[in-house]
Amino acid sequence: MSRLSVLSPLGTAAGGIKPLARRRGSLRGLRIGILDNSKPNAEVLLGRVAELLVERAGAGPIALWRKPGASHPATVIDEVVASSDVVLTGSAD
Amino acid sequence: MSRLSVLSPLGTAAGGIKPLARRRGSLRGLRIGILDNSKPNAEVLLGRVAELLVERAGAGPIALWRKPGASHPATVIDEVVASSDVVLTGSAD
Amino acid sequence: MLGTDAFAGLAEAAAASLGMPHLQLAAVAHPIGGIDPKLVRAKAETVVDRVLEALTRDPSPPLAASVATVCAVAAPGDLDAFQDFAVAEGWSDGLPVLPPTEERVGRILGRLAGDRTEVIATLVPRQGVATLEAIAVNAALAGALPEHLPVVVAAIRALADPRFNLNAIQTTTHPCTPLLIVNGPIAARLGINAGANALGQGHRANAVIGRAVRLTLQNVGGARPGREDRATLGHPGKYSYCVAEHEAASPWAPLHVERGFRAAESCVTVCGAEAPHNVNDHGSTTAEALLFAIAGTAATTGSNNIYLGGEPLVVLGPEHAQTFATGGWSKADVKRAIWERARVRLDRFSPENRERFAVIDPARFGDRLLADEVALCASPDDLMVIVAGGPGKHSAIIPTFGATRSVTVRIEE
Amino acid sequence: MLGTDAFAGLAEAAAASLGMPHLQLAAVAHPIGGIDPKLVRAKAETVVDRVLEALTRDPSPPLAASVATVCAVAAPGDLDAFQDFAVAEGWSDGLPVLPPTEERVGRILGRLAGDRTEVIATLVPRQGVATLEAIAVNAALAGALPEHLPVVVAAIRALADPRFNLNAIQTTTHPCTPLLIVNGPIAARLGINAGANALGQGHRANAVIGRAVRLTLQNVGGARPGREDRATLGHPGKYSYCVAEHEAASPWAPLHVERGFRAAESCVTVCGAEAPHNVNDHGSTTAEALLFAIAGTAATTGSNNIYLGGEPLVVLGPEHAQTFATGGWSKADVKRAIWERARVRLDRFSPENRERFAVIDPARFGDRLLADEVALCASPDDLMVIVAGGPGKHSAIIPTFGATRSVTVRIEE
Repeated sequence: MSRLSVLSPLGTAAGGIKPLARRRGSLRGLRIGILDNSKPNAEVLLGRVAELLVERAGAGPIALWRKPGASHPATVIDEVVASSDVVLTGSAD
Repeated sequence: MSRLSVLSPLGTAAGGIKPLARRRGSLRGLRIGILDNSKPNAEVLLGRVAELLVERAGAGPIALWRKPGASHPATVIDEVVASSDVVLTGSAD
Repeated sequence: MLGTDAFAGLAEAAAASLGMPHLQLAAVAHPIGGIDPKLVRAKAETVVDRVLEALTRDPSPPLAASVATVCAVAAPGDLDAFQDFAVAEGWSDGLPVLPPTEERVGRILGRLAGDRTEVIATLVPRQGVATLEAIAVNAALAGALPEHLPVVVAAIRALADPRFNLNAIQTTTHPCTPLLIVNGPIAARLGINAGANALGQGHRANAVIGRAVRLTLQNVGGARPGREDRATLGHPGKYSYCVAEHEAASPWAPLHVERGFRAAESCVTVCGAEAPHNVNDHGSTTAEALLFAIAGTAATTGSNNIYLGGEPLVVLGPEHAQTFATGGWSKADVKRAIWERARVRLDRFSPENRERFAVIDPARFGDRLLADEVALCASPDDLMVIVAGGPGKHSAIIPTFGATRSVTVRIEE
Repeated sequence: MLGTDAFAGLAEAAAASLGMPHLQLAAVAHPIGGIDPKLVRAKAETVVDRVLEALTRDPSPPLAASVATVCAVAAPGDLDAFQDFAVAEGWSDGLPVLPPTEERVGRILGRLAGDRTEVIATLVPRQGVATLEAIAVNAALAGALPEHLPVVVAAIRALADPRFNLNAIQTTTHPCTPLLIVNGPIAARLGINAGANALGQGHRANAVIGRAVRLTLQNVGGARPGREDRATLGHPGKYSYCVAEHEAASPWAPLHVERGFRAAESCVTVCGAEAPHNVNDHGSTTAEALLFAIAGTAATTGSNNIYLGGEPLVVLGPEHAQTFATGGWSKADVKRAIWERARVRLDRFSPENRERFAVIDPARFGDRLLADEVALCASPDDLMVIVAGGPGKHSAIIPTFGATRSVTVRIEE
């Protein structure tokens, strides 16, 4: 079959790889931040997971922030980062 | 430029030409039927035209039928035809 | 025949399709409706002489009607030039079409090639003869594959059923077009999307089947946009509008089984449909609660259903459907509850519209108090309910043209 | 990062686009919303070990991200085989595409060919780099002509404005897509339909411009239906959604002039829009009367606007617009009157939704009586009003995604 040379419509994707924070071996005594994306029940899931991390791994205390709406970027990221050792957040529904 | 033979997507249209009723030279004394398509103000326009035909050409009497709704076929065609010499009707808005 | 200048083309096409291209039209300046009756009476003065002449003088006999057949036409071989040609001929919807060569049309017809002259339907307003071959030519333009043809043919058969009222759908100012709902095993076999983005783009079967039907209606049926197709605004489903019911995600019997077909039969249902109106409900967790958003989206004063009845369609997303099922509701329960809740108080209609529909439909609009409510259609059984879509908390209300009934036919393979 | 299995692909794409493909996702079974909170708490148990591991063990370093460039690819030369190829590669929307050969793309770029690497925008969620060339490749696929490219490029520029909130529009479960509204002299010059069937098919400029934007969003932006594009149902405007304002038929200043551009400038406005909801009103003959049907179509409990605000769009058919103008109403009068009338009583929302939005938007939903009403958006100025369409007594309400603002930019030629 004849071949045709065409240009890909995908273009280029920007950006490289960013390093993640080094993990510590244990969560004991680490401050847990929750960033609620404001979807229904997101706080319930994230909150319960945080409670379980306190119960099972000795983490804590827990602090909660909420995005102004699921469809808006969070405006409190710097504050969350400064006040937490680990952060739980959610994506989509 | 190279030519390509393709098939027309239009297909065939059914039906031939039907004869229309012979016109008489004058409307004097002829029964005018109005078939209102039930669009807003259709009856106003058709009725006024019929009145003017009575005034100016001595036509009359006038009788009125109405379609059950603009989007439905008329069910009274036979009755209209039997009771009228000429018929005024409307199409669309 | 009287009309307005804006609609003269449609009136002439209608007369021609009835074999009377020589029937004379007396046209007044558009519009007749929506203006003071005094102005309408004045317009009568402008046209009475023309009416008098048309009624007293025989028109010239028309030329023999030019009859188009499925004939071969010479077109440009270059693909870009072919697009220009298809647009100029009025064959296209504006998007790229693929050349309907004899070879491609033959491939789409496949084992039906021997029956290519079989008449499937005669399509109004043009009285166009939709043979298998004429349908296949439009399918070829649309980008359809051989396996899509049976669905397209079944849809054309359904559209010609008198209950569908195709002439009105083809020529109305209302924004409607046939929505195809596919049920049965053929949907999965052809990859007709019933899941995420089911009413959107991204799946070839949905895209090309819906478009093949639309191009057949435009080309064979003669509903050319802005000419015989009088849509004031239209809607983008007129490019293509085809969905499969998500039978696996539905708690209930699918649409075709409701209508007496076996689950293992494949069927297509056509509805003269508006675009979807979204129902966003992320908050409600019970059947009772979910009714608020669905009923409050369906009960409007702008859709044709509330005025003319017909069969509004409710497309429940699988998660909303599950909320009803978890509450133990049958599909009939859902229909009745929506019908009881989706109502509009009479004082929400303009006085002119109340007066007009009190004459047209006295049972629903006549002799009633302003605080009385009108339901969105005549009975709960007139509501159609299907399940489609992917994850998420959205459903859709799809109003219909009103003066039309949906038609379900079996897909012959 | 926590999520549900149904949305895992989107979460992973979002992390990758932020340069963190190695960020770990802990997924529970879909859904989280719309179910009893007790069930949600139980789901937390299923995922806590995974969270613990993700937070205490360093992930493997990722491979270098594979970077796609506008590179040449070998594709089948046969037109039908090319369609199969485009579908398999995920380049298509399901309808026929035209091969984006170097020669066709070069022709579309025209005198911009020298600037082909110019970056017009970076498109989320993929962080795809929309160079002039990448946009032109998608325009070539869509069937666009060289003269359409400036409109497509301007629309892409507008979509990348932060006020538009493209990431949400690209990935939401809501059925929305950019509607392009073209103003100024370019509309007539390119034949962009503003008249009969303006939101439907039949005009190449509307069809291919809207589609070129959609394919750019899908291919460069990485919003693949059912993957990153999470629309539950979507709507058919996702094939193509482009209209010109009918400036000649409007009694008022056109949209771009309202926004500070000169009438002689050509502009495109993008809105994150639902499909049109029809407003049928054949009966009303005064501005006051016409409000009933328009307000009663706009005020629903299912659209995002009533919950989240934003800018609902009213598309007035020319005859309805004339009814307002005959009554002496300005466009601002129309906006205020619709805003005052298009309201929903609080008792029409489910208790869960009332409770939810009393927290999210206390000013509109909190601490109020059940008989109080909520307006369809925050202020009359947020309503958008344009005139489009042909003869007929129809208008349309087009709700938007809510958490988005329309953006108007000048078309550079």
